[in-house]
Amino acid sequence: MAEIVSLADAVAELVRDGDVVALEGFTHLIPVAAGHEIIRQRRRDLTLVRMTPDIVYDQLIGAGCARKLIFSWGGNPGVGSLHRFRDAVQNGWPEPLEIEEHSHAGMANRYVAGASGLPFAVLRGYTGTDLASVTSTIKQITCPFTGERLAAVPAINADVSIIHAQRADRAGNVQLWGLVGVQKEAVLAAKRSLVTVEEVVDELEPVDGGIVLPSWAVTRVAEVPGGAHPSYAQGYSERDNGYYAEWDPISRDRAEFEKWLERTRTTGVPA
Amino acid sequence: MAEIVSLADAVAELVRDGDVVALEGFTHLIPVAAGHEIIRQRRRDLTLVRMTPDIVYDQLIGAGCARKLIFSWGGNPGVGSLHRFRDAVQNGWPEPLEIEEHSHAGMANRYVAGASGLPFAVLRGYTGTDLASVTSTIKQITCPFTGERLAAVPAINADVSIIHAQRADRAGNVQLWGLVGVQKEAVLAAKRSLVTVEEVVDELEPVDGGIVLPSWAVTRVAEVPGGAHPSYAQGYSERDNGYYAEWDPISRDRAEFEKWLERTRTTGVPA
Amino acid sequence: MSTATTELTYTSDEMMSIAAARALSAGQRCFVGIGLPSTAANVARRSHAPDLVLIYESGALGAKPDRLPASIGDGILAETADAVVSVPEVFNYWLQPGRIDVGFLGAAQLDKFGNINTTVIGDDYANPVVRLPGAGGAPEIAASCHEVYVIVRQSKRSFVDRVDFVTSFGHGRGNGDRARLGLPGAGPTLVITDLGVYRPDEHTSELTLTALHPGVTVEQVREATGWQLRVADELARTPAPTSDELAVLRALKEAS
Amino acid sequence: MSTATTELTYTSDEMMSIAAARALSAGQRCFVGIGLPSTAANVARRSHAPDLVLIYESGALGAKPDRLPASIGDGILAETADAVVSVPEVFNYWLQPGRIDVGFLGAAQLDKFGNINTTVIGDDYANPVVRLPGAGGAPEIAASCHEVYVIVRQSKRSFVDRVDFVTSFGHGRGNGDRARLGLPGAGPTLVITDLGVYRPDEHTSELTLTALHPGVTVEQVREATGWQLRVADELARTPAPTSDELAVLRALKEAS
Repeated sequence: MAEIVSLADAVAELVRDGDVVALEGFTHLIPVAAGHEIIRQRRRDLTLVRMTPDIVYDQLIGAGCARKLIFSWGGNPGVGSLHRFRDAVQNGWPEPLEIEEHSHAGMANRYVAGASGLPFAVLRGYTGTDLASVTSTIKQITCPFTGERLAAVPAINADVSIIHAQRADRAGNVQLWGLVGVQKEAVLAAKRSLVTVEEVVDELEPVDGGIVLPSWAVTRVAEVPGGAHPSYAQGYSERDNGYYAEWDPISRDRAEFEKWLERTRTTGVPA
Repeated sequence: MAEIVSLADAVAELVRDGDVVALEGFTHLIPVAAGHEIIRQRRRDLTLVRMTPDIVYDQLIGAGCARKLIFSWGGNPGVGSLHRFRDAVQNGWPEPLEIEEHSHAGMANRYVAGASGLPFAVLRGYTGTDLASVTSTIKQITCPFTGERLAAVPAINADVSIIHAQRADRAGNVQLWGLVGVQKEAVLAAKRSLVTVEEVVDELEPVDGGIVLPSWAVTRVAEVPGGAHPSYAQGYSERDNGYYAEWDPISRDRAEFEKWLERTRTTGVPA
Repeated sequence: MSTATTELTYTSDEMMSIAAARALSAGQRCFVGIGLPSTAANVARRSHAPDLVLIYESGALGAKPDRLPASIGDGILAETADAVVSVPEVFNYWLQPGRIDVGFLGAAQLDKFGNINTTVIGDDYANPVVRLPGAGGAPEIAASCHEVYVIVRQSKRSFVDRVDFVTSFGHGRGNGDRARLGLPGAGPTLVITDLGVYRPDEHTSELTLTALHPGVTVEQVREATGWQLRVADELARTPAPTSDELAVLRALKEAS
Repeated sequence: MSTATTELTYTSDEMMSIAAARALSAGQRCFVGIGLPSTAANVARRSHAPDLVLIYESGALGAKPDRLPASIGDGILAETADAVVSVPEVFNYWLQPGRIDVGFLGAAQLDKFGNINTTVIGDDYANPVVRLPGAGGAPEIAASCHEVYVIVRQSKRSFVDRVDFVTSFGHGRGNGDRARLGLPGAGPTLVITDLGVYRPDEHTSELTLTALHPGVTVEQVREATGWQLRVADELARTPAPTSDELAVLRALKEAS
């Protein structure tokens, strides 16, 4: 059963140096506050997994938390590039970043395999692309019935997956709705999981299109209102498009970034 | 886009002698009226697919519509055996019935593969059982990353899948809720599909736990209130437990069954 | 058959259901088939294990029915569940990865190593003496749950030396067969019948009588067993149903 | 850059978006990326193709936004969709089996055979000159949709002889490469830039200029193309945006 704790306690307990960590949320419900807490707790050598690494991964990479990134699309949505990510890949700053690069279809299926307790997933993917030549976790497999060749990708089973959801009840059952992305799969695939929520309520009233993750499938829940900011939480808060735009000049400049990092580390309040 | 037609026209158009036909609905929302229409139109040599063949498949088998059954559990839920099914398997009456037998996990994954445009699915299944020795559509496959051996099953892509749902709108978008079983997968896996619905409405109001199949993923919709009887349609009608009990003596006796069959064929109204 | 105690009258089926209910512990996640397993699990949930998590293969996670569901697709399962998922999801995301503590299964035939047959009676699959319903979810429930409890009415026909067809793998021919096949769960660790309780021997995995229900003798049990039955050195006696237990069971049945 | 016609002033980006919108037909199912593809698809839906089905990789099937979504995960997509599904489902059940007519993609580099690069600029993947965002959904969109339309701002840097990295397969090196690889869709059948319109040659699959936007010359196009460009015998002229088209486009942008 998921225990309800503070965000700081949850990160301290669940995220360890060297872990494989997945923060998921497909543009909606991104667990940004949890990412900032990882930065504040100065985790190191993480393998960060995320289909769409965006600002919070740019921040984690710039802060030196990561040694590797597993992903399928890394950008500042609607704005442009992730400059801390670029600086790490192109210049090794603040340290070299190993990358393992897939397509969305491949990443989604890696989580599905992980959630399903299977070692790999099969898809029609990567055909003719150069991805298979640079990514060792893309292989081929032959259908035992038709002889057809398809792509195979290994399961992702993170040490800890972190997502943000709208609500949990006091027993730790988690409810989310709107675009739910790959969050259920990310949580079910992981050894441990943390869900930050907008609020803890007495009862989870049903919501159109809502899904529920039973308490027994989640390790820890932390109440973090606004924990997805600057992304949005449908029914609670809008996307802060200004933040995405303002991130660009900060990210472009190491000195500006370091000021941001210092602020984030010391104030305890995400800039 | 799904055209809205009568049940008789839909069956006449979509279901052909010799077809692979899947009627799905996991105890809930069983498309029984459509099955009776297939009996009335005297289709022959069908390969019938269904995870849980129950009364309506007993009837189709007894009526001589089927030459093969692909399934994972065949019984009269809460009552006992399917005697027409037994009679066909044990005595070849009214004609021999070939069977291809899986587990629920295997069948569900065969539909998933079919819906996904993949030739096969991988699962942890059948290990140590005798099913693999009697069913040629169970094979083994080796994980290209770990070397582990797993089960593989081929996709099911029926010529036509038939399901029953609560509602459709006039554009042919289909909405169902409650226990939704494997219906979405069955429809998406099939070359053609028919959805019978309790009612056609102007607008599909959202429903807790509801799913929508877009009109462009469905071939035909027919309005058939009570089309799931004696199973139930959540929000519309209850399960008719008496019918299940009363089926037992009819099914046990060829003469009783033939009376039922004659009634069904002539009246046009399912007994 | 009914058995009289000092105060209470109950059937051997009631004793069986209540014994099975007692085997379930608070907080367990239990994958439940319809019929005897569902009855037992719901009695447990409404007596000593209120937070028992019932999972039905129709896609209901954490169902809390206040009557016995008439079928695996009974609407009360969806209406009372913590979450409702598709059938592929229940097998792939919830059962297969080993998230379920106890799989509760019935059987048409059960053999001395806990293998289950629900497919055919007779040696020839193509020409069976009796065609049974088939596998359903059982093969993967038996493989993936941490433990399997089997509940079955006992007779020489159902309790056999070797099943005619292995629908669901128990302990094979014993002695580490499960581990050799790489099966993740422990397999059948408990069998409950209308006569008594059985557990696999820790060395050979052969089912061994460990408890007799009230009024039942070892003699009677042997007569209803199709192999040379082993009896535990310390043979227990199942406590008779309490009036509370019977009240819960009968209220559930009446509501249905 | 802006271009004057007799009455209307519009930018080359507006011309590009409107030309792309015109390419979409009523009733088509269109898999849409954010940015230029989303703009074009929404203009089409709000003008000549009101029943265009927009599918976003975030899981919105049949989204009907009344403003341009700010990101692929914009709430307006879920709120206006016919159905919202998970990300694995959108790729596995909807894209992969070939249910989508048109995949609308952008590109950082596009080569003369319609191959797309959104991964790295430079020859050394491990030490790129510029690290780009990566693949996203594009490789499988390019593989599985019946057709692919590419929309890209044209320059010698973006319109190259051979992409540095094949993120999404177009026509390979031409001449049946797609069929040889067993790719189900037809690949890029249309490329729309701020200068003109291109289609693959039916024999060689090499992109060929088939239409010029108003005021653009072949000379200008050649200067913005990194290979020896072929020009169709019958070179068309794109009609200028109508005031209605511009009104729809600008209303969408303003609402965002």
